[in-house]
Amino acid sequence: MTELASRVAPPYPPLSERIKFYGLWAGAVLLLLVLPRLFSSGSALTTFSLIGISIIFSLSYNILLGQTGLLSFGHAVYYGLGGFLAIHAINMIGANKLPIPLPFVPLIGGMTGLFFAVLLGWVSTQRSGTAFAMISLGVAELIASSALILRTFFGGEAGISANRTKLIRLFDWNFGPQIQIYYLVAAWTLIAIVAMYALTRTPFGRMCNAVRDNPERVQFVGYDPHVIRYLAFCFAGFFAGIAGALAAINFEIANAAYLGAAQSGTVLFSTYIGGVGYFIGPIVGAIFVTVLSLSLSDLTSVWQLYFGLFFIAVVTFAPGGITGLLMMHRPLIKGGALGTVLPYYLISLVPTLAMIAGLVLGIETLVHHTVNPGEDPNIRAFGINFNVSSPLTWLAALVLIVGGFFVARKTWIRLAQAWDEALTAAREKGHST
Amino acid sequence: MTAPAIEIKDVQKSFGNISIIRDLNLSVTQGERHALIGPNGAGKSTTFNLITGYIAPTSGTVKLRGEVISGLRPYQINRRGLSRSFQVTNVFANMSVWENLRCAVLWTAGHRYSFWKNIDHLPEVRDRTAEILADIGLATRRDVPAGLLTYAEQRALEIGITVAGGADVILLDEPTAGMSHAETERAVTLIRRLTEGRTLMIVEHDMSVVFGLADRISVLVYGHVIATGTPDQIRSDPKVREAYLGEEAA
Amino acid sequence: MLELVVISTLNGILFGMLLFLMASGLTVIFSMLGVLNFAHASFYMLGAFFGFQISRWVGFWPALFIAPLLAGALGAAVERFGLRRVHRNGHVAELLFTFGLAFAIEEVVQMIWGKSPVDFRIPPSLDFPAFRIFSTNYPAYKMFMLLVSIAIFVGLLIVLKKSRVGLIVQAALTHPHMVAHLGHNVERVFMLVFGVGTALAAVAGVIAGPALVTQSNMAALLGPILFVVVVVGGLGSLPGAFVASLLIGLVQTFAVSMNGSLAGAFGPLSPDYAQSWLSDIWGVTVAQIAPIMPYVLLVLILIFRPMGLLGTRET
Amino acid sequence: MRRWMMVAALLPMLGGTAFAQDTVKIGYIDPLSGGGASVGEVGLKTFQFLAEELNAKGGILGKKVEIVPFDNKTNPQESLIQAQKAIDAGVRYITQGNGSSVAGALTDFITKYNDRNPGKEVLYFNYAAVDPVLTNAKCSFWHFRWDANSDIKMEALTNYMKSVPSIKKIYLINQDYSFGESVRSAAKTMLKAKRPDIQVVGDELHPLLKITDFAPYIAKIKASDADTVITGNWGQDFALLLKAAADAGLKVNWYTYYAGGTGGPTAIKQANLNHQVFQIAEGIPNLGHPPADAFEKALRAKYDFSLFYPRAVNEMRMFAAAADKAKSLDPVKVAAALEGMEFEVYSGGKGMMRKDDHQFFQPMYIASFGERTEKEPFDEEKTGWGWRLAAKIDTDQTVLPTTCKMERPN
Repeated sequence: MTELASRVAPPYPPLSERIKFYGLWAGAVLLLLVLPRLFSSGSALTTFSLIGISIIFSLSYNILLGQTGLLSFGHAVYYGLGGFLAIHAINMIGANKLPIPLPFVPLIGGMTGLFFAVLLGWVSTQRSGTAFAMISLGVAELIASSALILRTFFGGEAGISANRTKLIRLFDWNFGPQIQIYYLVAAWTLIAIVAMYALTRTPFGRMCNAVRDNPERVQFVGYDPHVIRYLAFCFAGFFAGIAGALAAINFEIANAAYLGAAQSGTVLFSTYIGGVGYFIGPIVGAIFVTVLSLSLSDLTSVWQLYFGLFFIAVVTFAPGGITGLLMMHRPLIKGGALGTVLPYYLISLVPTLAMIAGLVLGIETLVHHTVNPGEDPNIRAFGINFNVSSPLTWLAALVLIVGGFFVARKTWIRLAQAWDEALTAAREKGHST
Repeated sequence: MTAPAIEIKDVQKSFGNISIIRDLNLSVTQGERHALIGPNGAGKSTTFNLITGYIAPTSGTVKLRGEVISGLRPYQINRRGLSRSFQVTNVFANMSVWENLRCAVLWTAGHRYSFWKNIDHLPEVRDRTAEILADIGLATRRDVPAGLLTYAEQRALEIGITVAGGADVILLDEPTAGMSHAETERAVTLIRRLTEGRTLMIVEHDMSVVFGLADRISVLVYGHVIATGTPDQIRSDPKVREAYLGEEAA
Repeated sequence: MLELVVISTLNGILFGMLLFLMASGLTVIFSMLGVLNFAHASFYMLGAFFGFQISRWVGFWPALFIAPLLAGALGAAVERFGLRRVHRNGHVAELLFTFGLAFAIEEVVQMIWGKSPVDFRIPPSLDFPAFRIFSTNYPAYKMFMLLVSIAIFVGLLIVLKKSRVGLIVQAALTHPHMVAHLGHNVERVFMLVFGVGTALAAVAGVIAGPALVTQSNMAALLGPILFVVVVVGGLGSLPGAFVASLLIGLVQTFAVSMNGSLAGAFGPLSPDYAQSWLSDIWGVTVAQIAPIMPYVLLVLILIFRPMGLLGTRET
Repeated sequence: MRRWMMVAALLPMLGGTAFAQDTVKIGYIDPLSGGGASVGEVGLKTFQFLAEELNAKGGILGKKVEIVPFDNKTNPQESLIQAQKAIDAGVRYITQGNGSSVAGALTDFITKYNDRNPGKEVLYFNYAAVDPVLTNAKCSFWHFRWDANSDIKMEALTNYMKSVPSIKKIYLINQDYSFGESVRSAAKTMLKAKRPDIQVVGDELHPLLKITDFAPYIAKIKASDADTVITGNWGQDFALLLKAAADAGLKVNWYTYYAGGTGGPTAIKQANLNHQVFQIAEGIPNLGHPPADAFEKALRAKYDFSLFYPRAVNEMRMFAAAADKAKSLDPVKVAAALEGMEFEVYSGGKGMMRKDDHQFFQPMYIASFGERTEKEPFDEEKTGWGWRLAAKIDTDQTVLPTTCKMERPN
């Protein structure tokens, strides 16, 4: 290395940073190991497995959206095809007694995703922007419709099922119990996260960012943006295939819903809500959206409404997603200015929560009146009892919404001011990021 | 005798019925600094776009060191050793200055689309990027996102990206546009240093820059080169005086 | 044979015009604001339910005017207080905003009108067969639908070509960035456009509601077909959307009327292939794949002619 | 009340397992949001009504019956998650009906679950998924079906049709998925065997819930000169098909599976097809069977819908009877008691849960929908029109052989 580079180039991270970095990964491994000891019920394990699958799927989607700037409406195609091939593979391996244990089946899904991405990607990635989005939409509709027509392969709308325990055993595990599936998914999730993280730190990964920022200029530093988009598409397809195969292993069934628009929409949601600008964003989003979609429908019958309102709120107030919102605080923490903002947070929290509570109260009472008229007016929503026929409830809802809003708005303005001051103070100390 | 760095022969370009470039003939010899001047709308940027493959000529050929490059895609031309900057700043706005320059170094360093190498562990890329960074004087701004740089800094980065790949034919499109006098002087020094030993073709409106920097000048009027020569020849060329300098004098 | 051709053509045109009726608002919004408005179908549904409710109180004809006005006002409000804020966060944010909106609207409609279909009837004044061809009746209501479609097409064209606002919109359709720099009150124009677009969706809803099924899932069932119309027609082109609607209507209708399959053309496969994926492909009839034809068209158009049939700029 | 589950659903996340039970929990897994919600909600309320009926008589073996709703959004994967949640919440009996894809996934899941968790078995009561495969190739000891599968319905329907001489040309139009496919193939083979003189002049499959304009299909039916149409269509595909037929002035008789489904009667009335639409079902209002009439009245007094699921009544009452017979709520014992059990069904007459495949057989009724006489007291969906009995098919006329090779637990 030249003397100049050691002076000008970004320094290699010191040992302490590297320890922190590897410590983080080690911590993640440890967490994944102990998680099932803390939460051992069947549905907790299922939830964790689904979160892991969703993490891989969302990260693969972010290779397209966050890193290469490609908005896809059809990413589930590669997820689904990976799932179908995995199911067929399990059946075939089981029937022919091939010496392939279950943990390697996700690789088959990945290769399937890769294969179809290689096949369909070249024409899809010729253009970026809306044209790409619309092609992905068209292709997704075509494949999803074909899934219902080609019954032998896709099993019609009933799908294809398999028995994952019929494969040769590895370490004497038959992968029947959910806990074993959890460890399988956890291991693959770790592998996939490491692989996709490593990918962002390669020349190709950086050129993806360059294509996202400015495809025109990329051409004038020697790269063909189409090739970069295509490669990114293939990688995304590969990891989506792995996720699909894991889902197929988890459910022991693959059907047309894997390929559908809803699945493609969900991954777009998770990724964006988590934050496309950060590697960790989709992970946060996957955890959040999976838990939300699994539990919200138990809490209220109009979960779709809350879901919709929540997404509207996120895209309006937190364009960087949840991660973006958290990362905003980094300069403040580094500059030691967080303490000056915190009180304002607490102050605005009270009326904001009041407003949200009022909104929920209003919605739930309204729902009760329109959906279940004439039933017991004492209902329980979000674990709180109240009487919907009492005018007091209506009044309380109204007061909470209107009063909460006006007070909250005042506190938000104060909060924004405090925030700006704190940020300026932090910047002056030289912590801009 | 070596082939000219760039040779444009009988190039026509029309959009619909409007012909922008007519019978364009231009030759830039290797190692010279060649300025392309002309009134607004003469087709200077279009000429750059034709050379760099951004648009294809309706007819005629463009050669780079004797090889025909017209009809090739921009990245193919770039890989043959021709690089350009843009009139409007055109950097990777969300990436840091360091990342910007490194992206420009990768292809010629032979790393292409490689997805198996850690980008931080490529010593020759690191050295070359550091060199350019120091050259354009942005070492202290290394980690700032390009979109947050000042205008002059962005222009410097723009030139840095253009030369970072080591192309031996450099095209600069109005590199000093919108700069103050002092900034312009610094930019000219920078250009002079960075293009040492390479072929430079430059479009510029600032005549002091043109006449101070260029070995030869071509004058483009209505998509047609009306004169080519040394600064002195151009100064005294009556056609140029009439068509261009004459206008300014009047 | 002639009978089937004539009737299929007629049906194709009628279906195409219904598509255009639904897509006309979207083409204006999508082309001008660049917003992939996934809530467009939701406004179409709102139009149907508003129309249903209002026609119960004051009759169908007043509803045909009041419902779109309401939906349009709602749309304008969404643009003013929601989308405008989101706009600076980029297109993906806008798209997700409309996604969220679609979710919320569907649930609100369910809360108010329930989950079952409502009994939204064709007005008695139009409930008779208009004419008869080859023993097939064509109801007057369908003719009315056709007329409204054409009226909207012609009306929009005139407004776009003749009025001042229309000229701004027209310019914005082809050069969206330029108009923003010209100092027109682009924000107000955008709000207006969004309002008009959603109002058009509501018109389609009021008219299609009685002819189809007015139910809280009607938005979701409509699917992304409207985007196909807009993109195939070409961004910024109203005539393009018109032609694309007709094309899709005709292609789909004629495909339905055909029974051909590979098996029909080349004879059945040998029994070795029975129950294999090959026999699936072999046995599929043209009629079966008719509804996915629009998507084939979409992909082909985007690959070979990215600006769409009559478009002026690339998507 | 589905809000019962609100907090309970989060508990399993914290590691809770089944606790001592003073209630019998029946997990109801069906769509409660999204496109299928209108159907799922009617089913839920029907089951809750039936639970109240049982509780009023002291519950099952003295324990209170509780219906615990789980929203599966008509998605098979989601159903499996919800089933897992239900099991964690102490549910040992699951009931589901909407969507054969969901049913297929659930049977598979429960069979494997019971196999892998001996002693914690779960039973699956299917009240409406009619894919024949569930009691044939994919049959399971843990699955019981109270609805007649689509082949049985076709057997009953064709047994009626063979006695109607005016039927000469039949057109088949069905949704392009496994149910539509089985309706179509069963119709073709059974008609050929029973009435070889009937011509099948058209055989159409169209995509599921994707068609907004049925006019081209109607044009084809018209061109084929058919006098009768058989369709398994439901929901929007049924309503739009009839409306398009009425618009074009198509005059045929319609033999259907789901004309009585949500929105169906409204569509028939709008299309003004007075007694031209027939439905095959295990029971309808207006049969004149007094206990059924009383039940119907009570249900309508409470909710704004009529009984669409007489099979759900059979299911719940029979479950109680089987538990009584087994003197236990252990699913394995209840399953054994249900096998081969005979039962007086809701609409009157004997029904039987066949041991070989766990398919319930019962009398079937063919009825047409239209204007009422005084003998038909009940109307549907406030249309003023109601069902009128056309024919009763006795249980023995509905029995079909099965290919099921039942694997019983040791």
